[in-house]
Amino acid sequence: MPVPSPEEAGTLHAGGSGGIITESSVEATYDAIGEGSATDVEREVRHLGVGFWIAVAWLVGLITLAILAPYLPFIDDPNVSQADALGAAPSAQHWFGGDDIGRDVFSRVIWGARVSLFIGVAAVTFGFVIGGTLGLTAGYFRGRYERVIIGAMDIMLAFPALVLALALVTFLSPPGTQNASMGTVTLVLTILAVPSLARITRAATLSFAQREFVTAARALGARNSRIIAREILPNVVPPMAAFALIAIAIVIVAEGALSFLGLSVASPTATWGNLIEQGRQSLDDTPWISLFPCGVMFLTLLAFNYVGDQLRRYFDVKEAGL
Amino acid sequence: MARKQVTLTRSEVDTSRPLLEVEDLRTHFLTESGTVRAVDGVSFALERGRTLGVVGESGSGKTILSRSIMGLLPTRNVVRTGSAKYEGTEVAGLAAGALRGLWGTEMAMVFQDPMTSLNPVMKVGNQITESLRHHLDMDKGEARETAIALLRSVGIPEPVQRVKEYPHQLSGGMRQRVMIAIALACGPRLLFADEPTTALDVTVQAQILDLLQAQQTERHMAMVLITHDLGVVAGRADDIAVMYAGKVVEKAPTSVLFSSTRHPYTEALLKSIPKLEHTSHTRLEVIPGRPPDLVSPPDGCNFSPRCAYAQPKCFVEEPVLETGPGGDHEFACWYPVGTPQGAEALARNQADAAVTEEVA
Amino acid sequence: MAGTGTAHLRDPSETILRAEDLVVEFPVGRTGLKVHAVSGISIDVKEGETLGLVGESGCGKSTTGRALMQFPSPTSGQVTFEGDELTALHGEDLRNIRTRMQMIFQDPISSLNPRRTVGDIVSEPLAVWAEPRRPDRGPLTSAAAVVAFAVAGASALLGLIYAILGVVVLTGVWQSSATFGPFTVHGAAVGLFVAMVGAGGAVTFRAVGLGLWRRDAEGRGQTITAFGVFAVISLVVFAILGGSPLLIAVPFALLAVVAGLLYAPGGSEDFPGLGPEGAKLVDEVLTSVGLDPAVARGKRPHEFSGGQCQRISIARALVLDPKLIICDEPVSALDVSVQAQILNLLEDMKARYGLTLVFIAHDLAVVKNVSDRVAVMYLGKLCEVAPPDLLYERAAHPYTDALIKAIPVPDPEVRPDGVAEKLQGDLPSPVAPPSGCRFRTRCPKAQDRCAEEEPIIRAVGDGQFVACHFPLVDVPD
Amino acid sequence: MRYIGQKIVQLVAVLFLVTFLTFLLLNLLKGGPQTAALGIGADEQAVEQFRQEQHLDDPTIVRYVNWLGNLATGDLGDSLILNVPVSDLLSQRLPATLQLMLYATVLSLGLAIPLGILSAWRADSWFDKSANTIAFAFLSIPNFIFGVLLVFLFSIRLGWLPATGYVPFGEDPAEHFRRMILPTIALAAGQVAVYMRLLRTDMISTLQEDFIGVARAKGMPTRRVLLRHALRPSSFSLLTVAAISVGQLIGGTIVIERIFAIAGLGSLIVESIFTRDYLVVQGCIVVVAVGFVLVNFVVDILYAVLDPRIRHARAIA
Repeated sequence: MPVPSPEEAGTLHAGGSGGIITESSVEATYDAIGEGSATDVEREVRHLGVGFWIAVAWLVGLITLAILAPYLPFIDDPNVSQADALGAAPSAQHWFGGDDIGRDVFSRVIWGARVSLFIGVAAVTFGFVIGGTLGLTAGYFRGRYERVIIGAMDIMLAFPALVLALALVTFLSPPGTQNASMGTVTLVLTILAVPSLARITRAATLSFAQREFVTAARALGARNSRIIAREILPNVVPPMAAFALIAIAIVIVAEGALSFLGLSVASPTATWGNLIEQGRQSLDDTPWISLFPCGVMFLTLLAFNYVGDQLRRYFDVKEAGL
Repeated sequence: MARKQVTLTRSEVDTSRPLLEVEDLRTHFLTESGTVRAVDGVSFALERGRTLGVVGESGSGKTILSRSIMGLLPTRNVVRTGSAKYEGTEVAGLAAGALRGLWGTEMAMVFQDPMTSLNPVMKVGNQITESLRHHLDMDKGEARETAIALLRSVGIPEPVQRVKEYPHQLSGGMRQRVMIAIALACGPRLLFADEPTTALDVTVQAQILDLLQAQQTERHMAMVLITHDLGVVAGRADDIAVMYAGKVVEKAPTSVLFSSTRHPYTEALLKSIPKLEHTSHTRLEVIPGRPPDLVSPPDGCNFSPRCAYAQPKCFVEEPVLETGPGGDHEFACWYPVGTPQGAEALARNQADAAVTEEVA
Repeated sequence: MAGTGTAHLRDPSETILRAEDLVVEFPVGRTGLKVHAVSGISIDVKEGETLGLVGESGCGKSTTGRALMQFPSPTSGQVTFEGDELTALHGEDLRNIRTRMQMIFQDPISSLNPRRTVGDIVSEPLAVWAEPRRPDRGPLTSAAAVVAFAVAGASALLGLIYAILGVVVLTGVWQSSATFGPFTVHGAAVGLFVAMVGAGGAVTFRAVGLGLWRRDAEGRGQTITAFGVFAVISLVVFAILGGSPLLIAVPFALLAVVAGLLYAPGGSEDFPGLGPEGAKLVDEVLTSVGLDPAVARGKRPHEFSGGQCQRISIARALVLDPKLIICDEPVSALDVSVQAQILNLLEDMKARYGLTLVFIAHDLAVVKNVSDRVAVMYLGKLCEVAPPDLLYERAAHPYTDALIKAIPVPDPEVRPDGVAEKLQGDLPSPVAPPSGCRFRTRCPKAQDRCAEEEPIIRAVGDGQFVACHFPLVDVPD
Repeated sequence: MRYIGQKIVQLVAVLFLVTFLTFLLLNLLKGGPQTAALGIGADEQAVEQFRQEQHLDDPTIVRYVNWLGNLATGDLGDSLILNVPVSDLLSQRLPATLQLMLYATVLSLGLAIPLGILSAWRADSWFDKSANTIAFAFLSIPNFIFGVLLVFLFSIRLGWLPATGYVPFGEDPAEHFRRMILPTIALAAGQVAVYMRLLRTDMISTLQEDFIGVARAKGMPTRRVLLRHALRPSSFSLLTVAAISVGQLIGGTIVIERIFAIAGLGSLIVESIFTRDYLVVQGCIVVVAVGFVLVNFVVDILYAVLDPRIRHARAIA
């Protein structure tokens, strides 16, 4: 072909095709989080590995503790000051020590997990219901519909996410207070998650919608609804489920940043972000107030990222096995 | 990385010996599902200026064979044994760093797909001149002139313009010509052409094969022409080696191979190709089944499960590649085609098949 | 060459498929330029005949094949199949043609869904057509059923979300319930209940519609009993909980069930659906393409080789017992030894199922082997149409001749360099094709006239037609 | 050229859209600026007067057009709370943030490119595995945690570097950099990991391309194969992501500026959102949007520089 095929140039990296956000941006971020190369694919495929199960165990453990927190005897009331915990270093009594007004840091971390995990799971679930549907239909039906959807998503992505979150949370909260309710934070983070989730689902859909088995199904006389349900979804859901875990980690970080800035769920409710922020003031005297929540949050994020990444690779390879 | 490179001084070379001698070369890949015996004991010798056709289906190891000789395979999880001597110097098993001095100047390779073999973001000219400048220490202008001359010699019109263009501005046939120019740039004595025309249309295929042949004659270069198509090598190779499941099963001068085929696989392959001179709806003779799994190949002869001549012995004992009575015709078969044993084996199988059919 | 014209077409009454003056163009990005992929191709196929479409890459043969299937519909031109003008059909009417017209693709792996089993893939056509054809239902009942289904489905989703939030409140993650008034224990229970009823209704509607749930007397009895119980429970819970706006969905869910049961005949009359009959048919077809159904059914495509995958594709196309199959390069991705198996299989299937084939390939020898009539294409135009043996004996078009001579022959006696008049150069761009005859830029016989005037296809012998000003054979007047 | 013209029109359109949406968002949502300016429970008359003075009761669209008109003359309005021109505020606060973002980008690309190339070249080696593990860990540390850890370790425990404060470059370059080290590292850490893993993945797939085999078979030295042949075709997604990361970096600076007490644009945004000083927020958004749009514009041109295919496709268009 003496004339460059525009499709070729376009799909490679459609920076040329002109949006403000370039075509492959979100997909590229996704790739950056979970890389997969043909070389490691061959070997690391079959088993998920010990690390995977350790990460799963951490998550299951944390989720169990978080859900059962009100009922477990060893988790103190996170909002009650205890005399023996006042600025206390970690001990058998107070595993993560106590804060400057005598609240047990361990139980505050666990109660903080309730907030983080709930918001993470809820925002990603709702985000996928909305964004996933938009992305799936955009990637399948293409045409003007796709351009409108993706254009709208790009405009939303053009706002720096944290700035948008700050603005939304502040202005959705009652006047005069900076503290949002959990519902507000979930809503805001859902709104923020939708564009990325839509774009990723669309990318995954596109890669299958152009395969010949879809044409084959159409040749059999299958209707669009059936093709989406039977041919596309079974291929798109596994990688998206894996990505959902990574997305949860991202939402947890966003919630953390908001509450670090004092803009998430109202204090005294414990959140990881406000625990870290509080403890930061007295890092030299009582570092544990800040460092324990830091550690737990880090391990949780690591676990989500790792499990998501491994699952993604696992699904990827099954297919590459062709 | 300062590593010792293999260098050859022309005066030291013993021209009475073959250019390339391959002896019991094996390349195995260690994978999760087991050891893949991609190349499993291949031996041959190639004289200067001659063409060896290597024919096989996908998975027969023909491509791995060429990359293995050149040393272009990754080193991880690859086991290479056996010997490959180029101009008497052992090259098998050497690290890439040591072989780099030979690449381009002594041995070169033309790859299968011209669409992916050229760097998309580099000008065509630079892709040719970089090896000239690196290996032959040419200056910029000299390299450019040489590149233009090379492009002209491979039949590219307006070479002066072309050196400034990018690969995507050229058609498939033109790109393959550029690939050939790149391979020929530093005057190699041995050229591996790995399915050089598979990705091209038939009318362009003929042009490229002619070009390769012309260049080879002109430069007195030896060539290993790898293909899945017996038609491609029929008129162009001096000798042909037929590969099946990592092994050479038959090797002979081209005319001998076609006139007195000995291995049942070669015969079956020839018969299964639809031919233009046959009237339409001529029933094709098929090779039943599929190529063997290279991780756990069948006992005995690899081809036995699909072979029309197979006898009990074939399923147990593996035949080795041996020179037949003709002198230069080698084949690995217990019941070769065109011999009394072969005819007898075939007759027996056909009789058995008839009986089975009757019973059924 | 490469011209237009319809001289080679036969009387419409003799043919089963007829395409006239097909044009397919694609836009090149946003440049305003167009790829002229197919520019005025006319072909026809008789019942039981195999038409071979041959040409090099970029000649538009696959695009033509897809245009016949209306994937996508051609830019202009007409396709008539068994009296139906496909190019004039849309939506459901076009869909109804699909049972009679099938397609096999080049890439055996990409044309099978990697996540479905072979049994699933091959019975998919039956599942698709177990669903009744729309005209079987009145428009009103059909609309009512769809509304009921949609409401049932939506309420299922809504109820589920409601239930999740309710459960969340239950676990106490939300400490201030003030923000979440409706999400209480009560709300969770109601939400869950609505979700169950809604989902039940929606699923039943779909299941009945798909023929998964045969509408025999016994089946209907069971269904009605099951939903009777469901309805009673729903009323009881409704009474206990004191009602909720969401419960409006319940009647719709029940309506969806009833609509499904009443208006969806289980399976259409032509196809057996997914029951034991269907399973038998699938096994039969799998066996006939040379696969052992017992082994193959449960496996996924990646467990098979390319040749076997192509067999599966063929089986899938055969299940509906179509009249016509369009084979788009079905053997190009296969090894030579497997290629012969598939070619023979296609011939066998053609005889067994009384098929008509359009066989598209770039390899003239392959096309010749399977075809009764061959059409040679170049850059979106037809060059020559002839019976294959005649085509080989005396090619009338310089391009056909070059194509034949370029095929490497596995016989060292035929020296390739002995062939005269080899084609030079490459295919011109389909974005800006040459004027007049499109082949002239590479044609050894080209004259000035070829640039000015496009050759029209005309008869040069018994069933042989050529679009060339200077054909290689004598033209009878 | 026509292409660039088209692009500029597109960018201006996006700017309009973004500022208008911000305007709408800031104005439609509850909690007007008077609450912040006058406090809760201010008497109604004062509120009324304030709203009139600030034209808060005009239709949104009228106010937007007014604001745009002023913008054209370089006037972004005055802060409602501080009573100083918004443009003054921005010019005070912007340098620190820009410097921080620039250092972080330089540092992260400077580390990620060589590391990515090396780990792709030696894929699966000991080096690659450890680099990847570390990168994965960095991906999972939010920058506010990393910032806190850095302060804890280097300022509090080791006392090597100051924990807070900003010194302009012009005043004392050495001190400027000393104070910027920790914030820069905190901001860059996550980016390094993202960039490195991205480049590694793309490099690995490029290294498996045929044309790399050709370059090797030509006898080119490894260095040349990696840098001349493989790097450029592998850099597109890196470029794309680096461009969108500008948005993330702005978010990052908000947090980092808070931790290290730097008076930059990020902290200005937070403060003005808190106080509902909407003209300041609006001004910040304009700056951010312009920056974002410019970066994307540059990246778009870079694509064409890096890839001749895009260049030619555009030339045709």
